[in-house]
Amino acid sequence: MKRVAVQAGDFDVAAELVALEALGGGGVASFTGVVRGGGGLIALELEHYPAMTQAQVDRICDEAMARWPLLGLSVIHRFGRLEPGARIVFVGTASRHRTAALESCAFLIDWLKSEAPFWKKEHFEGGATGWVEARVEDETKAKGWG
Amino acid sequence: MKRVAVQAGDFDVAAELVALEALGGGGVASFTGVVRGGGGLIALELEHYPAMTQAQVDRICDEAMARWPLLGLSVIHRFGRLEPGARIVFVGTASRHRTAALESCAFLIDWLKSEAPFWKKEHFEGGATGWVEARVEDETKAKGWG
Amino acid sequence: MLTIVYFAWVRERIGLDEEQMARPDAGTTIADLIALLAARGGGYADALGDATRLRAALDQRFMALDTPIGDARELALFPPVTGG
Amino acid sequence: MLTIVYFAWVRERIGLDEEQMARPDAGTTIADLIALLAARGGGYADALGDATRLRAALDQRFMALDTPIGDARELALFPPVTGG
Repeated sequence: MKRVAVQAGDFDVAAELVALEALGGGGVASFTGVVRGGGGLIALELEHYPAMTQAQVDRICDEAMARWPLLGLSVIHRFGRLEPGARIVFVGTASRHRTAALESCAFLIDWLKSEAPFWKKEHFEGGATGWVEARVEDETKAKGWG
Repeated sequence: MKRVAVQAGDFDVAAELVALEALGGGGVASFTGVVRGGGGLIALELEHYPAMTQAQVDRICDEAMARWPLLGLSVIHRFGRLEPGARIVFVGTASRHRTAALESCAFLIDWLKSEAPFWKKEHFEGGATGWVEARVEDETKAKGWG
Repeated sequence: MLTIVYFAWVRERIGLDEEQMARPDAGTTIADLIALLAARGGGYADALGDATRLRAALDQRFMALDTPIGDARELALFPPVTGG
Repeated sequence: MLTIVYFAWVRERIGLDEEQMARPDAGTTIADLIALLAARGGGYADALGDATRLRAALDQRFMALDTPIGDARELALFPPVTGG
């Protein structure tokens, strides 16, 4: 099972996890990213490169499936305007081996950070905006997987 | 937020994740262990040491909270008779840092495997039974966290 | 009195969940007590004959087998845990 | 023709989502083209003046800036990605 979705709408984490649990693998790991509030942030606007995004996320998933013995994975990434508390991204993996499930989950979220064509713009109270800068740490982390 | 439950009944993974997402940390990691079928297994029977279990799981959680900057965690471990496909254990962690969320999740599940007083007995078709042997690998993995 | 509790196949082989015994000398280690119990023979010997397969807790804390029992009130004997 | 697409602050500074230009020589690299576009001045200079801040994709694949454009149909220019 490989499920990749790039969408504006929210998603149902429970449904994703139930589908992964049903693969009978024994272990399901997940990571959900949520918009952090604070500092007067009123919204995060996620822009992406539609012609590229789905194919690129797909490629990252294939890479994970080649590296770890996974029974299935599910990756969902939202775009558009998201308020604090909203989910941005979900990664779920199922494997017979808990280490494979957890490691591939970490790998996928690291790679999405540095290899998926999304850009985040912050909107603050009072009208100020700013593009989130990529963190060198994120590129380094993704490269760390070799 | 620290939530520890040792119970016979099933649990609601979605409710646990929503509570962790609501802490506003930005990242929520989880691991769910499910009874694997196959080999004629009809049920897994989990015995535990009631006077010790809750306190011991609590201690493992405190250890995780001391090691990583977590906003919250939730650990649920079931006991009793569980059929293939049933959830056994859930670990969820929330942090501002995705690495902290994922690593502490891996730490908790590794430690539960080697430090929580549970024992698994397998029941097979035809009436055969057998206690699951601890894997040296699991003790080694837990010790790897130092 | 010292309460001894058994789990998993240790419990099954001995055929008891728990029992009480007169408190041993404070210097007696868990391993010493395991040897004493195993010497009862039968299920005890089956369960406790090979101490390398056993783990223990004193008053609900994991302890190495060479730990003296001291003034603990509860000793638990069991195989390596298999939770998670 | 070559389609050039822009994202994030590159798009905002240039004021265009995409544009077409005559196909350059196949040996022209992405960096060469960035320099050509930046030389237009104005928003182009603001957006593309410092190539070290830019990343690129050719036909929807990430490529280093010293890659020749070859026969690609679409070039995308953007800042480092910040997904996840």
